Amino acid sequence: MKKRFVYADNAATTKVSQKALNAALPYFTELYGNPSSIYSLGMNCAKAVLKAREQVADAIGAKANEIYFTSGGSESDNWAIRGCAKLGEKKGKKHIITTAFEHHAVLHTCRYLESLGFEITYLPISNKGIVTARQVEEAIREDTCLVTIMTANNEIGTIQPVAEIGEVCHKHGVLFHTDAVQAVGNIEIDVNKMNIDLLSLSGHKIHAPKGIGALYIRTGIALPNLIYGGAQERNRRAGTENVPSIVALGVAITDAVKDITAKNEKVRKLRDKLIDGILKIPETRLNGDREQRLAGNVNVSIRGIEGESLLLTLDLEGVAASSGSACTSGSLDPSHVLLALGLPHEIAHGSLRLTINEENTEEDIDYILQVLPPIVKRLRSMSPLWERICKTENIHDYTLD
Amino acid sequence: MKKRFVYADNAATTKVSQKALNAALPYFTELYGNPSSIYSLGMNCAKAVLKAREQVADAIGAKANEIYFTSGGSESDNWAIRGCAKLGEKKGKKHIITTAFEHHAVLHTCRYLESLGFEITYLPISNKGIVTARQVEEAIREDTCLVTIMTANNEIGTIQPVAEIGEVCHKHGVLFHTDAVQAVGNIEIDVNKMNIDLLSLSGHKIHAPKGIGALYIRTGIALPNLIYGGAQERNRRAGTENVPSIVALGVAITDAVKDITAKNEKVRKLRDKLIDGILKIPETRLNGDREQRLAGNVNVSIRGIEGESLLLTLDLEGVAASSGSACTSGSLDPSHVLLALGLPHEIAHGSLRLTINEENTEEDIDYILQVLPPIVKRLRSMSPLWERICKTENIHDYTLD
Amino acid sequence: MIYSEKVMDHFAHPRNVGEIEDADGIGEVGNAKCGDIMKMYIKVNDGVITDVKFKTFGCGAAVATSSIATEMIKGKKLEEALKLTNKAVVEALDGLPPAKLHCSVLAEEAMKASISDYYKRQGIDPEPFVGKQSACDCENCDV
Amino acid sequence: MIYSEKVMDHFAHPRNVGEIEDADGIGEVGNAKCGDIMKMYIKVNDGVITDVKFKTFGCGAAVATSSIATEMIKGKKLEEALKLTNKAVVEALDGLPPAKLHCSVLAEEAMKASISDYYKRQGIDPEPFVGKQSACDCENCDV
Ligand SMILES: Cc1ncc(COP(=O)(O)O)c(C=O)c1O
Ligand SMILES: Cc1ncc(COP(=O)(O)O)c(C=O)c1O
Repeated sequence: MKKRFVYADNAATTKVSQKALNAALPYFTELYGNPSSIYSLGMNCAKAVLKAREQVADAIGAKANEIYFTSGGSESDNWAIRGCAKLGEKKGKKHIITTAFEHHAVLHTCRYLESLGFEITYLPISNKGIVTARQVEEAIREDTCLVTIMTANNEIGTIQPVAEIGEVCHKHGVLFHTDAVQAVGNIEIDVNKMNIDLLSLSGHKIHAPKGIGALYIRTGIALPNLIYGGAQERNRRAGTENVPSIVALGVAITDAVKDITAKNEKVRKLRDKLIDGILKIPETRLNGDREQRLAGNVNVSIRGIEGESLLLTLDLEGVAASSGSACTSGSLDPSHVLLALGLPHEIAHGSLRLTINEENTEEDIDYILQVLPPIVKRLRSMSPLWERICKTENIHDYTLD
Repeated sequence: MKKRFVYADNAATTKVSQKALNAALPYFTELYGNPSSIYSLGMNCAKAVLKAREQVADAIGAKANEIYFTSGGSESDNWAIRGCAKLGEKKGKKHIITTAFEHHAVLHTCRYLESLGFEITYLPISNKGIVTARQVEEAIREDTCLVTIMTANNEIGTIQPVAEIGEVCHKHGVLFHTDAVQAVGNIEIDVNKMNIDLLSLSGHKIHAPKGIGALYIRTGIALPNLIYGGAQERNRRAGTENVPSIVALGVAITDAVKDITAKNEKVRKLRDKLIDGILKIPETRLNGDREQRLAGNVNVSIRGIEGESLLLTLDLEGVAASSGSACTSGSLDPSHVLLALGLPHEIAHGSLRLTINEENTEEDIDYILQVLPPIVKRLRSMSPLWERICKTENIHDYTLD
Repeated sequence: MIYSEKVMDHFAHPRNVGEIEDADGIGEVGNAKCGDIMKMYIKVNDGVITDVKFKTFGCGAAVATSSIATEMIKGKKLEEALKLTNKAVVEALDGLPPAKLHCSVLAEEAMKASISDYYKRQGIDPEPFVGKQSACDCENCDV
Repeated sequence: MIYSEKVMDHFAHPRNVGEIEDADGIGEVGNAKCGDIMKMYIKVNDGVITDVKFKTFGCGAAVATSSIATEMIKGKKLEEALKLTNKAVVEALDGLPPAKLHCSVLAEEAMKASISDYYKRQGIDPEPFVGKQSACDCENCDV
């Protein structure tokens, strides 16, 4: 098989779709008005923003005036959590429930709130990477102001029982925020059916550009601002609207939520082939529940080798993949998600995440399955850790192929 | 003269330059990697971000590692001011000095800080729209933690004595932030020569896209985050980098600061012609100092007519202009900047801002000067306020032409 | 804020602009501080509004609501005209942005003020017909 | 984080990978918890390092620093080899990202550990030559 480029890191970011880009393009150099301006050039931009707001709302079962555009998933998470914390504080409620395996945009915001005197419960996840509504209910206290639990995990792709968690929250009068950055476009979302009060989403995970996102805020929640200033976003998020990216987000999200079932069927088949192929390599394991996971997510630990070396070598073969979350690569820490799963550091260091989508082909999968085993073999052959594992556990050389 | 389209609202937003757009384009659909990723596709994006960081730094005399990309001017202002407030609070310093005519991104952030117990001094501006370093020095107290004063005003274009203000701040050990959103690319900025500790800038005012900006933070200032999460921007601003817009900002700012003097000479000539032409209409006045103002800014009050009507009518003739700041149009309040200048409400309601740049031509100016007087005449002829002014002040009809 | 085509039509081509020299009633509402002043002139014959003109200092919506209001009451009996509500004005314009709804109230009030003035000139107490005139309640106003 | 071409070259084509069956000294530093283990084998003849091999579990920088370190000490006298600093390793690689500087320290230590081991096998106290071996000081480590 000849060398090819296989992008298998769609959980890190996606290619902007030609359709979304085409929709955005006029707003850079022709329809470049400020949507707050009163003349036609500005008004036309305001109309485009309104249309995109409706598209985003439709995609998650919300109303247009419940959608607020932001600069991305991180801002949405910060805004939702800190806003709800402020609302809680006013009523003397300073307890927040989350999980140990949230994205850093949630976890680090929670840590910040701890420094302000909030108490945070980090629910443990099962060894399959799932939290339950029951755990949430048991953790809710008189002074709980917010539950924030992600819809789907970015590293291991496990899908959380969001509807049930939301139900429990509402039963106890607690606000429920979910980081759905990885879920939107991959599983069906309906904020009403799923009892969601606030929801974060990000454009660049669904073929819209980087630097655009949205926060859904249920009507009636007087969430304080994160960014103060002009009257944009009905006074709730200042800053001249990023019109081209907003337009692109509207187009991309509409496409993303269309035919999710059919899309997932195709992607899941490819993914399963990939998982089965990789698990043939000895001393590998799949991280996260196999069924309750995003259709495109593969996360495996490969003993005896280190993640970054693996990624660099895969890159030399044309395969773009990740280890842990993209945001923290470059750091020395092993993934907090894998540690939360209960994996020892040593194994967490050797994890590989491949996230495919509808644009990947069977050839891509075959290619990965062709190049990966010899890479693992080579890296293991130069690994003193693997040497030790083989000695102590008596793994014989022949099991490597 | 035949009808033409004249964009004279460059202070509200600008057209993205073809060069900036071209530089950005590959990063949507080809080089779409996440800069935090380790494979080549991601690394190439990281390199592009680094280059843009250097370009932005060069444009304002800073070092690359003092530049942090944000989602725009508003976020930069919020981050700088609230961050410095937090630093101040730790030392028991809860007093901030600003002016009465800052952008809402600064003013509303200050109001928010007031709700947290900070005391804010809003320095008055002169009737020419200038604050002095002396005023700042007199306002500085033991517990002052920050002075935030804009480099150039967005409505009346007046340029503030930033270097002197910065000097006074440093003399008294107070941090100095300036909102230079309107100044960058229009006047020369050197953060060191001008004693600036933090500086906000925004892409869409200088032919880069909307939704991208930067905050300059002088080395050594441990500004706390506004947005927590991933390790982007050296851990100080979470969120996947908006690579295409960052690249475009780098290109656009490089162009913007090139040959400022020559550019301004051209623009100033056009502007002066425009001012002189408009002031021939009776009962009009120029707002803000005529000399110490941005080369492209015209802000006039036209008695007896209301701003929005004027803008809509100008739009029907193809002229895009503004009244007050774009962010607050659509609201009923007259511009806080004009009120700060000491204008009565009635006159503040009838203001017109025309902001031109190097892309405007002499024909544009001639066209505005041709269409504006009859519009003013018509609106005055249907204005009961003008009727009253004429009666009480004995302004005769012939003075209208 | 986006105006309907109807609003823009009435703004660009306002109907019945001007004054009536020998008006039978003149009403003026709003003030410069709020940014809107509407002045309405009516000519009344046999209890019917035979002519109406207006002058407005104000935003696009203020001009459009004055314009359409004059159209809606011209030729109407006074009692009919008085039934005109700001809601009807807004509907006739295919809606107004929320921030601009107050303009339609102003238009209703200008019309009522002119009819009040007509009654007063006739020596008739307008209150039973027109009701009490309310003061401006905008933020900038302490009238 | 951006690696230099030199780093990528040494990562993709590491020199002197492997083991030496009859090594005269073997040093191992780092641990799995930190994400890096380096093991270095040397063959010494007449006070000269005649052969050297390594095995590394770790990131790109860990592999590249081990690789270049082996190149830099091969054929050198022990005293010469001991003069190799992590700084020299970094320079030889045209720099390392700040987060990866610790790898170069590890490479220096692996080399020293192998020479220590050689001295010990010779019945010589290595400390006067090699100095004290320091423990890992990374965040994940309580060794
Ligand atoms: C002086 C000033 N500061 C801040 C801003 C806000 O910038 P942005 O719209 O990029 O958030 C603007 C423009 O809107 C401005 O003119
Ligand atoms: C689950 C999750 N939340 C939040 C984010 C942050 O989104 P953004 O990069 O748009 O700020 C990401 C991705 O980076 C994510 O995967």
